[in-house]
Amino acid sequence: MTAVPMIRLAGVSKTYRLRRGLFGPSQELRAVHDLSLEVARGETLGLVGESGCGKSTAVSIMLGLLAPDAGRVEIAGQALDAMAERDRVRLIQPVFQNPNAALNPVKRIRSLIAQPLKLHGGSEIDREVARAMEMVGLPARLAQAYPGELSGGQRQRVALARALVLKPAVLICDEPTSALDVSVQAQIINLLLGLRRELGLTMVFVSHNLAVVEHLADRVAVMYLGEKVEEATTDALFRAPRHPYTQALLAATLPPDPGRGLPELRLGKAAADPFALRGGCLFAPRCPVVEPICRSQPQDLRRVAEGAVRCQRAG
Amino acid sequence: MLSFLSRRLFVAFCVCLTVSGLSFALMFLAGDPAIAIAGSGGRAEDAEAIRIAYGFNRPLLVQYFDWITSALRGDLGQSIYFNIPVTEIIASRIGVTLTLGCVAFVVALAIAVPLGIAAALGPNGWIDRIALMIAVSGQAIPSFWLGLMAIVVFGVWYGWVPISGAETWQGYILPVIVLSYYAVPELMRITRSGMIDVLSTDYVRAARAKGLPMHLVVSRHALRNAILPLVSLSAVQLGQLLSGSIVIESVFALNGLGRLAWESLLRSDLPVVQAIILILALLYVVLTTLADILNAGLDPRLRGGA
Amino acid sequence: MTESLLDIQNLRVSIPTERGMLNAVRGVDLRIGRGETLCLVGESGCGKSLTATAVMGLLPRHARITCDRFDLMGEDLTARREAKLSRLRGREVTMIFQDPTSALNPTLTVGRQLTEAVRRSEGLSRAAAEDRAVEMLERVGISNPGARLAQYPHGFSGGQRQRIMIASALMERPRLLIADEPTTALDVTIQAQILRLLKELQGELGLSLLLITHDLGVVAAMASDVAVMYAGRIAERAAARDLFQQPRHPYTQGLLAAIPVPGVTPRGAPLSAIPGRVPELIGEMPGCAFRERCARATPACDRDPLPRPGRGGGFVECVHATEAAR
Amino acid sequence: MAERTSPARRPRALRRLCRNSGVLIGGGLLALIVLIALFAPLLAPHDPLAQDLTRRLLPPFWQERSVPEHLLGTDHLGRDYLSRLIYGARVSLGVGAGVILVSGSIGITLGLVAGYFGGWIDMVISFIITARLSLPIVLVALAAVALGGASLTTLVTVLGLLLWDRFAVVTRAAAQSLRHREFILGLRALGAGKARILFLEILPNMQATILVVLSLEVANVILLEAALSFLGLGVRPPTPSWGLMISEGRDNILFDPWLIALPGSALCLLVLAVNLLGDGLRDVTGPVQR
Repeated sequence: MTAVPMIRLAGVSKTYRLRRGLFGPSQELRAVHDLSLEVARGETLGLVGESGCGKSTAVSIMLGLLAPDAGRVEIAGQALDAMAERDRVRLIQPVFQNPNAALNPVKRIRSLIAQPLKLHGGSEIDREVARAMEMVGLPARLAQAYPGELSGGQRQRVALARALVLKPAVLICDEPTSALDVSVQAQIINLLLGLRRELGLTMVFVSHNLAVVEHLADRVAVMYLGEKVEEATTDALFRAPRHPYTQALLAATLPPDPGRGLPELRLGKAAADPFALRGGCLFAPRCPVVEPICRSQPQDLRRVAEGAVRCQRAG
Repeated sequence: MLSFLSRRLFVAFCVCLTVSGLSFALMFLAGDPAIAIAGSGGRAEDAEAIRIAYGFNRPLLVQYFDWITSALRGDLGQSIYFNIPVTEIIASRIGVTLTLGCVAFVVALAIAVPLGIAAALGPNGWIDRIALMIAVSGQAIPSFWLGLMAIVVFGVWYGWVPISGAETWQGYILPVIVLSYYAVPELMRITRSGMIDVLSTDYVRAARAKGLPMHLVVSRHALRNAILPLVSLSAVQLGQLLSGSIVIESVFALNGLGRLAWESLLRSDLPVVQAIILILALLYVVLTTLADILNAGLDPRLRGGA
Repeated sequence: MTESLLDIQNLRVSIPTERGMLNAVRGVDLRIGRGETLCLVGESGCGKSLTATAVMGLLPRHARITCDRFDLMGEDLTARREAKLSRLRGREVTMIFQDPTSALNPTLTVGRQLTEAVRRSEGLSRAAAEDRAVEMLERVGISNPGARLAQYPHGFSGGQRQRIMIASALMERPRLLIADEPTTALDVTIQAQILRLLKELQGELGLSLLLITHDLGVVAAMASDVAVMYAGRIAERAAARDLFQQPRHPYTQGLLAAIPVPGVTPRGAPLSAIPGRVPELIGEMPGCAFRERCARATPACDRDPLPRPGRGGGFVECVHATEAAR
Repeated sequence: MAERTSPARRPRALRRLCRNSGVLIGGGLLALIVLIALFAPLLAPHDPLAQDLTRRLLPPFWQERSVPEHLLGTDHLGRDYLSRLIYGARVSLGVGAGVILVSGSIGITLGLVAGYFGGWIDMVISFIITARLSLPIVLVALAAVALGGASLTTLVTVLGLLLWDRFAVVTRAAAQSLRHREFILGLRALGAGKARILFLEILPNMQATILVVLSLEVANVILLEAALSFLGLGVRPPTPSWGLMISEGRDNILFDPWLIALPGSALCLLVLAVNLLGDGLRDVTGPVQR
């Protein structure tokens, strides 16, 4: 990695203290633990994992919306917390999952897309908004419409236009297609592919749908209960997954092909419980190839070929 | 369950403390209470005498602690007008207010809950429309006006009911009806909206999918969840009935706490007013705490038990 | 043709809304034989959930249902449906739902909810009913079920609650289970385990399964027969193998082409997306509902497409459907 | 899954507003009463305060001893009852609006801050709300007015400082639900300030809920003012207030029941109008809100 990575997370950790009631007992929830990631300019990193694995917390930290308890976050070589808001906003922008909740329902489309420019002193706002709408394939007549009048796919396009109108270098997509139907999802994926090429965007694509990640990402990092358990190039990860959890995830992803039938995961009856974190590997309670050492010793990340894996058994 | 209980009691204690502070501070709202007690005609010396007699010249905090400590011992000070311990007067009058408030509350519940459930089971049906009519009119008719009209119609024209005084139980009929009519709308609305929400949940549909007859689905699944918001609101509603009965007591000349407070205000008998506000507030805190504990009993999620 | 447990023809469901009459289901035929799994697949708003809820008779009061034929378990339900259905629900046909967080009554113990229906229908004593519940919980994969009976739903994970839902639905040994997107709200690894559980139970109990889903991957893994729904009608019905290898309706073909398949679809290449969006089903809608979005649309599509038969009872509602290989 | 397009927010909402019976009847009635209050000087045949002891307790026009000059008769001091009724509308609406302005702004601000920021701020404000709820409102208002001196301004300030709890509770709940919505995260990613998010983004989304609470609270205040005036500790005579008129008419309840029937019905009409408007708004905004 000679060039400075566009996004760099080093040893980032974040723990929430949940308190029940006025003076209730407080519980610790370790949302993200010792997360390190690097995304080169123009590269797309896929971030996969199931609910409770810390994806959304990682996204908030990358966007500068949430200060981590430990670790450093650098965007385009500059420390995120030291960066002035004006610069951060022009560097990195998000696109979220739920098209119904991503846009303020009482505002018209035109003012939603123009808002970033108004907030940060853009010039010729009308021209910029028209250009952004055209770039994401929105007919100009929708400018006066309200989010309520648009379909899910169209609303996601507005969210994209709003994120790109300040021409950021980095786009953080937090499950942008998960709430959409298959046919509409394909439209948004094609749009992202086009925009990435056209604007040279660096992207982090967060999803629990491995098929979509495989299609879009150059590298993939797999998260489990707040820890990165494996990272590799997309081809390497999909062809030869090393960590047992990644293998289970790949097997559990059902392709539209009746020949494959139902996978045999042997993950046992336990569920991924973030509160019951004992020493040793977090995946041990569900791991089909668990050994005594896995339960006692915490696993550290080992560099392997092009990526890394957090399991002392993995080849 | 214990941790929930202790937490809830601690909160209740803090609220009581704050409320006592507020009702104590009320005395000083009019500037110097001594002048208020001395009355408009009173000369400066009278006010000065009162100030010394009642110890208003001591620093505020000292007065407050003195008042609180004696209140804890059950001594809420001396009534200026009757010159006997406030607790005595209140004890003689509280019975009327409690009976009136509680009976009206029970009557209101007996009307509102079944009506709310029936309305929820048949949305936009004729029961639903009647329920809405009662709710809208119930909240629109001022209770004191309803009382007066009731006296004119039932007391004077038909003579079924004594016009005033609470010697016999008949004397309570009209006041209870008027007071409960004011409480029905809110209780009915919360039951109705609670039932409608619960009836659209998956576990009610799952219960029907299991073949349970409708009456069991409603009583065992829907009602058990719909009464949770109702319990909390009922406590608030009962508290308001007790403190709101002041208007009804003056219309029907029932000498309960409310009327006592009104008379004491006219006579600037502030210690009595202060004590009544404190007692009603404490009663409210007790009621809401009991409601929360009852709710925790009904809803395991609140108890924190697995 | 195996004996059919469910046979509905021309089912229509319409719901009055402020913006006019929403014809959510516009003439659907459904037939399920013993031990079969029929997947009703389609995107949001196609009417698949409403169809399933109509079969169970759980539609909201103001919904209007009409049908030419409604045979369930050999009984004709076109008349006095609610009375007959209330006897069949639980014993012969039952349903599970999508959201595990709201599928169990939070104020009742798991044991109570598992046993309440079976004690009524089969008059079992408390102990007998609880034994069956423990056996059922064991079967659906809940660890030490004996102790868990007295616990409340909020003590279980999403996947465990879905298992309890399945156990509860199967307590009275029904012959038909309707599952409305049972694994949509679950994580991928949990989904695979729940689907495997459903398949095993189906084999053991000779259960017929009507599975409602939007995920073609789930359809491929579970179905013997598939019905693809679009805008309130069944666009195409066929055996699972035929549908995936030889889709005949343009909408089915578009759906399959739009899904990225690791190792098959070239990475980073644009996917063939279906343009436009689902039409609003308000008021009457003559002709094929897919024609605005269909590449093969011609004026012939303005008239209601007649279902053209395919292999093994399958059919496709499209004038330009590709020919079925004999 | 992405749902189909829900009805548009602005144009269709307006059409639904006009078709909803509650809004039509309630709104119409309220507008009528407001107009009467505004044009009271033109509409009232006499000066509401002018006393004429020779014409005391004249009955309204539908009784035989009535006088055409005083359509609705006169009160115990010979003042024209119709004029007092008309001016009475001013007091009820004035107090209602004034109190709502005070209690609304307090309640909404507290609710927004508590709901959006959460944490210990939420705990403190929730504690204040609980403490305020436990105070017996009627009594405290009575005492405050009695001790603080009875003028319209003190009445409005006292009620304003007491009746903000429902606003706070509703706004806090709405703010809490909106706080985690993704468009708020998007705004924070855009570097929008907290005040902008609170007042320009979250508040507009609550218009409907706040309007519903506002109408119910106005009804509540009007009734409370009437009750206080009835108890002689609200509006001071000779200002014409419906509650006061009922109280004054109370002694002649046996022979001249119309003295309490007329102001009472006026009060009912106004509160009914406001309640109908409130219910209508709740129905209209219900589906869009969900």
